[in-house]
Amino acid sequence: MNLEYSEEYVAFRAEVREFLQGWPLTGDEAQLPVHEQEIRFRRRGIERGYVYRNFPRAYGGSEQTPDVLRERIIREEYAEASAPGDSAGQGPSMLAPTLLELGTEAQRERFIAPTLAGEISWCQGYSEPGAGSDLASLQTRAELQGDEWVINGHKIWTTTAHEADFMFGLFRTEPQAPKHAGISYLLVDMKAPGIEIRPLREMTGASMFNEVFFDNVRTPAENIVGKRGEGWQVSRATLKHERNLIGDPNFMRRAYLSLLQLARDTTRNGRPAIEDPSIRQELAQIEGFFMSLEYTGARLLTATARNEEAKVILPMMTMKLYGTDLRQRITRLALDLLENRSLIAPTEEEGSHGAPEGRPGTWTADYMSAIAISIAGGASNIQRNIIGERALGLPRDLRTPK
Amino acid sequence: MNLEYSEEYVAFRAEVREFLQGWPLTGDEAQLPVHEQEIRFRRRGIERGYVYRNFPRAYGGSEQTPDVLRERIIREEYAEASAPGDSAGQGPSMLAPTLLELGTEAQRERFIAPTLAGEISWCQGYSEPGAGSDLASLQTRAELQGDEWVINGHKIWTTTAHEADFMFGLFRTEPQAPKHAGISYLLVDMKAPGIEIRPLREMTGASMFNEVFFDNVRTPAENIVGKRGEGWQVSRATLKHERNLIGDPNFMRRAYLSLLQLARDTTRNGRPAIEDPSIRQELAQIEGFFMSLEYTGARLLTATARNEEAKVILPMMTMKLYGTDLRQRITRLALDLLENRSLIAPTEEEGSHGAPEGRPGTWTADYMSAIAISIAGGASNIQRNIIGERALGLPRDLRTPK
Amino acid sequence: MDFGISEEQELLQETVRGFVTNECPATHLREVFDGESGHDPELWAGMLEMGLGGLTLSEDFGGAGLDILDLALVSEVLGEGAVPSPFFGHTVAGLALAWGGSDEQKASWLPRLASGDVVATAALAEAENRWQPEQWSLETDKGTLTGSKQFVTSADLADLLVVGISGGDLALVERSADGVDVTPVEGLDRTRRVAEVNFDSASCEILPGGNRVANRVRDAALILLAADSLGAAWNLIQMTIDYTGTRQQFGTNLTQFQAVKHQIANMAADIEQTRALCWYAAYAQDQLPDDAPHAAAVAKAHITDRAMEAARDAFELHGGIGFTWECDVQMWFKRCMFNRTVLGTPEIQRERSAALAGW
Amino acid sequence: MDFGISEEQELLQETVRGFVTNECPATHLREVFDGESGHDPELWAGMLEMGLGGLTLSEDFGGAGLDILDLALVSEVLGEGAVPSPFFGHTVAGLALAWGGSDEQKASWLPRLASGDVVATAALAEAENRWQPEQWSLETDKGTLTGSKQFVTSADLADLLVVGISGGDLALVERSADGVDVTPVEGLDRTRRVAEVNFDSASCEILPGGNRVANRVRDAALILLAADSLGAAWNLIQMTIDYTGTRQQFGTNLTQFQAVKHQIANMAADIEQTRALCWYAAYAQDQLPDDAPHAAAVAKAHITDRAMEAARDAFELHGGIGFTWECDVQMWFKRCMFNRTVLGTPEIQRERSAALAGW
Repeated sequence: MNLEYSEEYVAFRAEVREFLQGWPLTGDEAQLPVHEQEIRFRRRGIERGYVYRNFPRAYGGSEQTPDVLRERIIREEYAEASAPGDSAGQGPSMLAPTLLELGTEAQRERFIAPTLAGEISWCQGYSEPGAGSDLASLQTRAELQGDEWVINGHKIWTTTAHEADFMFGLFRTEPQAPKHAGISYLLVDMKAPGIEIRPLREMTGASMFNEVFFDNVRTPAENIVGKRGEGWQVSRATLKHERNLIGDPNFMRRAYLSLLQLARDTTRNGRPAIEDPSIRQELAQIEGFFMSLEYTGARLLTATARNEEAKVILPMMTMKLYGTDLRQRITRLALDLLENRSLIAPTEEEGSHGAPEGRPGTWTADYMSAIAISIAGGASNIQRNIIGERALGLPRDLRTPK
Repeated sequence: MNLEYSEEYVAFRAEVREFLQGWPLTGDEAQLPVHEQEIRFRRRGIERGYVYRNFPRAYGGSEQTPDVLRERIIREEYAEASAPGDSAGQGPSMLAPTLLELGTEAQRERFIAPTLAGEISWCQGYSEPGAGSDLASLQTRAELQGDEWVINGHKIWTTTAHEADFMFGLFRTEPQAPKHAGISYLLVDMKAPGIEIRPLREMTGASMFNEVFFDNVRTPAENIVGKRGEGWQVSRATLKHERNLIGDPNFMRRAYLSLLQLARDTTRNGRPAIEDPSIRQELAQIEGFFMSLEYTGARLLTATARNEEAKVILPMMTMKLYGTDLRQRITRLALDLLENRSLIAPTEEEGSHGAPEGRPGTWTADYMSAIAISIAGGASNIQRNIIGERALGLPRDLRTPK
Repeated sequence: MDFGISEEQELLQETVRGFVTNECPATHLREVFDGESGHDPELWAGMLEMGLGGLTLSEDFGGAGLDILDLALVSEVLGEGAVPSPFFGHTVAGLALAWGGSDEQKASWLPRLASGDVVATAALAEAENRWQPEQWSLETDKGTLTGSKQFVTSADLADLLVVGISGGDLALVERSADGVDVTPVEGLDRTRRVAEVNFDSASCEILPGGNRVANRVRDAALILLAADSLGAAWNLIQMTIDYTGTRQQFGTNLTQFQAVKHQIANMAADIEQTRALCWYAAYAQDQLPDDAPHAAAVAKAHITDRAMEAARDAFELHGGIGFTWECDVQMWFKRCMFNRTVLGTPEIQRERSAALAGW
Repeated sequence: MDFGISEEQELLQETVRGFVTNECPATHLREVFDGESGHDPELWAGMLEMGLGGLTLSEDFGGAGLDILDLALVSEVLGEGAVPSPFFGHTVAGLALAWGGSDEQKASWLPRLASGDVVATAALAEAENRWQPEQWSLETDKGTLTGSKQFVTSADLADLLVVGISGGDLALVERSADGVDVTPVEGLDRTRRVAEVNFDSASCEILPGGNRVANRVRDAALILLAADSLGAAWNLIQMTIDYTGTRQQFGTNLTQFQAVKHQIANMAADIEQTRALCWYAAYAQDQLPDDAPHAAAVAKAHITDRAMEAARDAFELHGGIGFTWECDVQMWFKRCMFNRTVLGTPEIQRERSAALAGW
């Protein structure tokens, strides 16, 4: 164990920091649309080897030797500079690795590089109204007619559907096949005729999600990833990435620090709430959970760097369950600190991603989102099953005979 | 709703109190063995109509019109005077009502009156090492040989086995019959040859329970309650009483008041712990649970008095789960208040029924017992199933096909 | 001694429940919830017709002459339906007038409150969570009032405001008086809209018995909130049973999963056990004045807190759909949030109850 | 930067684990647990042979020259086995001497501690839960010490005591000195026996650096307890998996019940997530002095608290048998209780960590 950065890394950090002086763009470039500026700066980062380090150069990545420390430094410095680096969007973080692993050469060439750069944006089409945690019961059908899939049905919980160029998703292509076996993983142009997008309003008042309706929507036959009927297996590669995203420790750190600030800024009996013995106890308890999560994150990074992921299956799998619980603890205490101010409806902005930190409305919305998170990406009960069965070797649930 | 006692009841209380001046016994009677004194005074209480009010006079009860208020007054005054009234022993509280409901006339005549008086004492033989919550899997066998049952096997968790004259219990009499159907409810003389009693030591260090081994133990054929193979149904009448016992609100009240006293007597930063904001919050939260339980107890009493038990099935069924949880909250906070003093091993006395209140060792033992209680009389998980299925109408668990 | 509600009280609940079921089913509630005003005049008129405008007011003034316990039972049913209406503020204001008003004030206002010709509300909170009488700070000067109150329910509908002022006193202000300004606030609970009310030398009348009864009024309001949460939580449990009983996952009903069933059993145990506490605390307001403030604080803290936990579980058990605006869960969830915080969070009430218990 | 333990450290754990599995299986532990002395000289001799007598002591003195992190890793494995031994007190006393002793004191004692020729222990607690250096009150007078210490582990086996005294100083007292009286106390955790030690003008030596290092010694002791609980909890989880995996109820394995499986998954999630905190806090003692006291307080509070919850669940999931003296669960359950309270409960540690964080 060594938590110091060696000289090599200190130098690397300085180098990254200097590069990041280039953001925001200046001169003529500053006049370009923001999205265009982001693409340009991201491309420069790729050239320098800072961005998309795990992707081959052939597909628009920078193909660097894995180095968890460098990656951490890059992440920290980019965050500090608010500069566009590795995108957390669903295309770069979920689709691109899936194509790299399971796509055809043509798919890789066509999609990966522009997806990484930000020229093609993606949304995800897994969930349906009747199939949340249980993806095997998907109903949206895709029928092969000539050289096209014809899609009919209804997806839900699709974020950024109205901005996305394409959707990657699961569709039932073999209606006769049982459960998982009848599903394929398809790519669909969101501009295709027959697609209707309806924003889904959340209880926070914001609309981060959409419903997407398909009425005879067509996508070329070659837009299938993996084999027909094997979409389930393809999606599991992707889902793995999503589960990791939800446990993002940076997010938790911001929430935790924001809670401490709130406890400093709020009064109890005429003194800062953080000095109240009862609040201190609750905060300190939360700190125990938070530090556990934070250092477990560091532990997982190191295990990855050492190629020892097999040793950390249990902490990796339990991180989401633990993080979900912590986020609920944090937001609940925040509401108690806010008292009356928690009763004001959040604005749309406060209920959306990237909401301004520390505002009462942001906390109130986050309190509700924190409960929703225990549902998203596999409900907590499903997580407990997975932990029990895969990490601890417990038997599967009893099932009704089929 | 009316929480005042009317004049009639005020007068009744005075009458009971006056009668209780007669305890402890005086003069020659005071020289008798304590057990004999108790029997005498209990008999006087029966004559007055204070004791065993629900049992017919023919079987040694006082056969009074049900009156929840009088019963409450009697309970309170007897408790205040520490006088022997209705016994909480397993004979009077569990076996006697069962015989009254399901016994033969001969069984009633032989057993009920002396059991109520305290002349015959009983222990319970349900649990076995392989069958805790799942009584259907009992293994101890009773075989009818001529006019006697011959018993072989092993019971566990038998309280007061070494003091009891008889055991009532469940035995497998039809080994071929499936599960519940093969069990009968038998009465067994604890002095019979072949019975061996071994105290079972608990983690508190005390021995409140025993194991009872049966080696060709014989009991007359007529000592069966209910029909052959219907012991399961007979036992359910009895078990109902036990579940009620465990949720005893008087017990909880003593524990709660004892916790408050502890918080007054313990120091935090040089002042009584009860003045510490963090401890106050925890205590006040416990008070909310405690008052809920206490008034639910009053609600159930009134419902019984009004013959409206059907209206209170849910609160009745949830009381144990709630009480178990509360008892764990109380003992856990007590340990935190005790700090170092919680690390001393309880004495045998402190780990037993009727342990001196408020002693550190009593709290430590009670902390452990409180967890054990979530197991006794149907584990909490079983309770949740029962509440879900019987009170809320939820479906039964999925089961493996038989 | 009898710890239970009477047949009349059961009938009262059934009557109100029948009204709520018919006149304010979730589909209708939804319209009001999503609507601009948050108010349904017809619904309110129906409630007034049932006598809910003056349930506890003396029959001399056209009220029903009932007890706080009856009020709590009604409040519970209104919580079951998350019924939007001026009921809460109107009731609290009526109690303040009835307990603290002069004979003239009572004669002048109470009949109109009972009939609903006048809608009243109570303005208790001030900035920085100052809900309690000893924290009120608005000053009067020659019969006029200046200052600001927050989280006043249905203020935009009210003709009359009972305002908590310094010294724990209570003042009557007519909404139409000069210098009264009502600014609606976008509150979380859309079934009970709130506003900030500013008084700028608005003419007012002091309730002569105001500071004698302000704590009692506050305690009655605590009971109303606790009872409302009890009803709301119970409805959330019922919604969850209904939803999980039909929702299929992995080929079976959700309720057949032990984890789901146990979570529901825990919710039911938790909430059903608080009902008796709610009854006791309400009864204490009527009959046991020494115990009333303490019981009100405990009931408010405990019941609104447990209800919020039940609401959380109901939300979780509804899966993703529970997070949508369209799902009805949110209407009760937010109502529970409101009840839990208004007049002081559980933490505040617990500190109060500890002090009242002499700890 | 590398957040993980090294191969050498894994090997160290495996070595100790192998020893514990062979030399102190539950059957053997049971004998010591039920025995009069709570001590097994052979077991202790084996531990000394592995170098556990002076793991962190300098190689100059015959120690292994390892870090607190290594110590924590060993302590975790000893917790897994609930190994009874003077390890805890001996280690803490060794650190106190190594960090605060004079050259002479070190030269005189450390080699004998490392070899185990001398068994040492640390006497920190006083009446009224006074564990912390600033709370110590024993006074010295002309090289003699008077007063009383509580909950001294393995005091009856010790030859040498490091005693916390007023001013946050540390004194060395030989057990054989006149005026030293050891009274065994019937402690709950029978794997680590405790005693009250009274000093009546017992001759003592002050550690010259004592008050400079007392806090650091206390922090290292906190780490040892946290790590021990981590190991104990993990063993309880394993015992529970084993038990529920074989125990039949209603015709199936207990683990096939979702409620049971989920409870075990929660235990595992809770405990496994604390491992990294334990590592970090131990590492901080070695390398990050500014953060060390805070990290030690958080780790002690959090890990021993979570371990106690896991112990509670393990007990519950073992059913009635878990309540018996014969069931092995109690040996770890009580060890977790000990770790959670000794040197200050989670509540106390949280108040400390809050203060150290500048809250």
